[in-house]
Amino acid sequence: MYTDNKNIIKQFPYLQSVKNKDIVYFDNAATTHKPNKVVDAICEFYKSNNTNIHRSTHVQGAAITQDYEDSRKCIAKFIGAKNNNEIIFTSGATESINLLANSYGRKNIQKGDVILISEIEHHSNMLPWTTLAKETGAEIQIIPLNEELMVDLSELKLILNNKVKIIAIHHISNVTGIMQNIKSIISIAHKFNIPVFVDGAQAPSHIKIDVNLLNCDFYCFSGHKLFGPTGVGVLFIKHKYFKQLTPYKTGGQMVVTASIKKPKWAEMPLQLEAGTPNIAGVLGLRAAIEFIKEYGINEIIKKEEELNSYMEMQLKNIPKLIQYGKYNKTAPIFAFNIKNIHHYDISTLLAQNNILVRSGHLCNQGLMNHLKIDGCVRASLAFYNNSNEIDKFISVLKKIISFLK
Amino acid sequence: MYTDNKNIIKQFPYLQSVKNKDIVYFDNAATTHKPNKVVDAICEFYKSNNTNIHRSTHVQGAAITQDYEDSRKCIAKFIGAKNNNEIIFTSGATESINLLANSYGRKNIQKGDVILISEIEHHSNMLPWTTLAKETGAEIQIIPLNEELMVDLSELKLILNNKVKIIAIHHISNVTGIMQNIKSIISIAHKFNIPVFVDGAQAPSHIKIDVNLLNCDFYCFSGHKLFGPTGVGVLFIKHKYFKQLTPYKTGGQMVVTASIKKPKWAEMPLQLEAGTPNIAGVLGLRAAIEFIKEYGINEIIKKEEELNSYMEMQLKNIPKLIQYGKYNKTAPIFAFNIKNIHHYDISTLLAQNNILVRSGHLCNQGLMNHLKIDGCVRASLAFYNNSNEIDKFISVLKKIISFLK
Amino acid sequence: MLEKIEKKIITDFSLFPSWEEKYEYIIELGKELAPLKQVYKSEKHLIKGCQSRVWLVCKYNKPKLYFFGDSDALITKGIVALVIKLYSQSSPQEIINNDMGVFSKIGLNEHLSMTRSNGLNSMLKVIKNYALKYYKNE
Amino acid sequence: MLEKIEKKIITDFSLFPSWEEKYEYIIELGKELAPLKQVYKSEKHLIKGCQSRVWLVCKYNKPKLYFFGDSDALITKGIVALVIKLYSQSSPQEIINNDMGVFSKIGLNEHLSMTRSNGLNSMLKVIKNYALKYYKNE
Ligand SMILES: Cc1ncc(COP(=O)(O)O)c(C=O)c1O
Ligand SMILES: Cc1ncc(COP(=O)(O)O)c(C=O)c1O
Repeated sequence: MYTDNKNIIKQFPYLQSVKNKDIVYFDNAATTHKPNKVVDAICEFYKSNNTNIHRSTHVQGAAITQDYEDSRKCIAKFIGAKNNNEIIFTSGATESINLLANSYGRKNIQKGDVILISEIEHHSNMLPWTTLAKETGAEIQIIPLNEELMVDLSELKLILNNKVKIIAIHHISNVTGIMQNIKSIISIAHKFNIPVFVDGAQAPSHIKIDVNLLNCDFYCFSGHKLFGPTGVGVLFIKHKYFKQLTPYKTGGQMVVTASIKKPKWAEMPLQLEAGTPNIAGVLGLRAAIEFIKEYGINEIIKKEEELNSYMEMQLKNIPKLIQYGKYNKTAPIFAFNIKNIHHYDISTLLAQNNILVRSGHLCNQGLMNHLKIDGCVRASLAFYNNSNEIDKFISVLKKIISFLK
Repeated sequence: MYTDNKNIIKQFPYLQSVKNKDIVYFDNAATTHKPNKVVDAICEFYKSNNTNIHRSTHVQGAAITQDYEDSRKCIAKFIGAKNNNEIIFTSGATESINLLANSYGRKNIQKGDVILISEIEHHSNMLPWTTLAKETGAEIQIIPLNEELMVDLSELKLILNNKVKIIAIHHISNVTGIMQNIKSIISIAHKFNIPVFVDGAQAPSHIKIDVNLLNCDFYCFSGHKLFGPTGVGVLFIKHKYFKQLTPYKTGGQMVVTASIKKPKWAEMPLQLEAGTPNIAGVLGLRAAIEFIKEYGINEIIKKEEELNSYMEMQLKNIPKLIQYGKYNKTAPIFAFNIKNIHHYDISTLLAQNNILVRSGHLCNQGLMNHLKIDGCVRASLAFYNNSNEIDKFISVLKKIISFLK
Repeated sequence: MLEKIEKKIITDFSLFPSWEEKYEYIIELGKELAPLKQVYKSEKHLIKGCQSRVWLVCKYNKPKLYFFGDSDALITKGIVALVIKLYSQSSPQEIINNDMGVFSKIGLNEHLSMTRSNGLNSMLKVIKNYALKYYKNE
Repeated sequence: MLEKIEKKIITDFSLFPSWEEKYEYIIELGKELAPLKQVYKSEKHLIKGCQSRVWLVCKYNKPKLYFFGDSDALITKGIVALVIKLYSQSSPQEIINNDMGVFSKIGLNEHLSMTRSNGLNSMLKVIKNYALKYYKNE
């Protein structure tokens, strides 16, 4: 099924496996596949270097500690962070956001303060903030959107004031692939001295991230959506906020003096990394990033632009198809419904035809409410997909529609 | 170096690797090695079954969701839990304890209440409770120990009353290998209706766990100390407490209706598993448990009893060696100092001789204070170690002592 | 009775070699399903754990249970119809004794029995619970 | 000056082919280290990030810096001695210009330069910070 570009398929064991040769995997916004490099890094760790990190007097432990810290450096560089210690390893984007809401939020947000989020956040970038609001007595306010599902910048200016204590917004939508104008949002927010958190879960597999250029205060993403392992994620915290944090989890490694009354916490970033971390996960994530660097993020962008325009063209030919978020699409993520047909029926029959997509509210009930739908079908592509697969998807989709009429 | 018993070495790639052939790995309390079965399970997932779980309409996603839930079942059975939904997947023991302290603790512990912990807990089973105490205004009280570092049961009875809201205690000490008399502690505590949390991080790789028999209310452990992957752990919560929990992290998967004012959380255990879990980690942990079942926990126990008595005998021959926690040792974990020699010097020179141990406070400053030392050397064995390695360890130790005099 | 229907359903499905035909048959069953009165389409009868909405209503007319239902997705509606065809007009006792294994035997690429999103498992749970409830009250 | 000492240390260590002998030499250096006055063994001079306790004291006697130190572990004390041997009596400028790479060149199985628990990196950081401080104030 897969036609090859730049031998890319060869590097992804899933795509190469005989078992999956008939599968069209258009569920990349849920999770991406892993190149050999990533699987090899994990295996090599377990098979020949396995040891725990921190405070060891043996070279083996020191070497893996070094690898772990080098991964931090590698990730800092990858997203344009200036200091390695601004990178905190978590178990995924969801934990990153919970960590931030607890560690930064509880200390800096009080009764009467305002937390700004958009109406169309993934549940993972909505619930930690609504929970924080409930706990602190702060208020959730909604960032106004324009008709193209983008933050309305002129409206945004109007609702900002010194009661707003943080803005939490996604970088790229997990439903529509639309990229928000983060740089402008941040520059407006900073005029009011409001820090901005960017949920980048869907971004770094599609675009170049530069937290320094964006000038954002907090940023996060998950390994498994970036060709890396499950169970590992990243939270970027700008250096200037280090003094405004409290520990999130407590336990081994994040403490210097473990006294009951007056514990002395370790410095950042270790302070926020309690317990044995997901060492294999971190090493796998580094491998994923090295893979991207070798392949080239610009290559990925070019490839995805092609996929985007080809898919757009093909979707136009499907009668009664309603696409959500057509404009400003950056990532090849396509959300749609077919008039009078339930999204569940479509995705089920696509799956029967070996085309894997996702359907339902896509963990974004806010966007569904905004669009006044109860769900939709989402086909999400990655750079390793190709036009043959799009052709197959379109022809099967047509068949299904006539089947279901 | 390794002599083989029951071909066990063959199943552990680390132990078999040429690179490590001269290494004596006595740092198993920090992390254990992984059998091929575990590494294979992780690879197979990434290489041919990779997909996200929950709410998918494709069979591939459903199959992995099933595998994930089967792992829960497998773990429930392994530790004797009656219901699969009493098993919550976390990122490790440290997170399990933080989860419990937050989800159960904050809802059920108030100002003036008492949290009982021992003086000799690993930091991961101390700091979450001292932090909870600080947040809620509850008080930390210390469980009295006898001279053998065991909870003094008759003293325990005396300090229990209806202000005590939870007891948190380790199962097996990460420093001494001593097993607490958990069953008795729990039966006493239950007379006062006090729930007991058991930190089992060091237990299931050495003994058979039966939470039902122990009758404990909460239990936890880490995958990586049980021949499984990093970044995965387990928290057992007895069914009867389900109504007394609040979500710990919020985000995708753990919510049914994501409303700002009145979110409706998913049922247990999903309610406590926000975001994409460490799928590969969970499948790897299941493989580790299957490995243990195949090898036989009784075999492991038998093997470790031999290692224990052989090591004890050999340590007796080292002059000026002070061993901590000689009695009631269950796991082959040995903590010691040599009079007038610093533990750092010993472990450094052991490492130069390819013998990997750990030294320092071992994330247990409480026990160090109790023993009035600032640290010690810890040699921690697993069932795949053998007497040849002990011989080498002892002879090198002797050499080092004379070298450092 | 229930056993007989079960066998018939398995035979019926075996007549359709391809999954397309099986699905077509399921959808057909859905279309033939008697419409559910609007009043029953309430929160109370909504079944959790389905991507599409499913309503299932139970009436007990001694000694038998009668089921009615609907869904907004076609395939799910077909599954509802299948479930009703199977269990409606059975006694609580019969339902309790049934292993509910028929769905894995009709050969839909494990689909129906595995994915949770179709709500089949939830429907079966609801039916079993009704049966248990009326069995106890008998 | 500093460069010369650096070269000498590298040569000294190259005379010992085995790591045992290197360690023996390090320990020897530690034993020869002038004892640190008890008043200096305070929290203020304690270096963080070491498994053993390390104290490092700096005196500035223009134009040179003088270091004094101690540790409760023998090997660490030897490292302290080595560090002092190297940097004491250098000017702030000299220290700032030094790449501190000598420790990876003396061939101790990467041990000294890699493991953090020995506190070498922390000691070097402290020394560099003293140098920077007095360099600025000059
Ligand atoms: C925009 C967005 N934010 C957050 C998340 C949560 O990521 P994870 O499930 O890896 O924690 C996702 C994943 O679906 C997402 O798309
Ligand atoms: C008794 C005990 N509790 C808790 C932990 C924390 O485990 P982890 O670091 O895997 O979270 C450990 C690990 O050292 C331990 O030995």
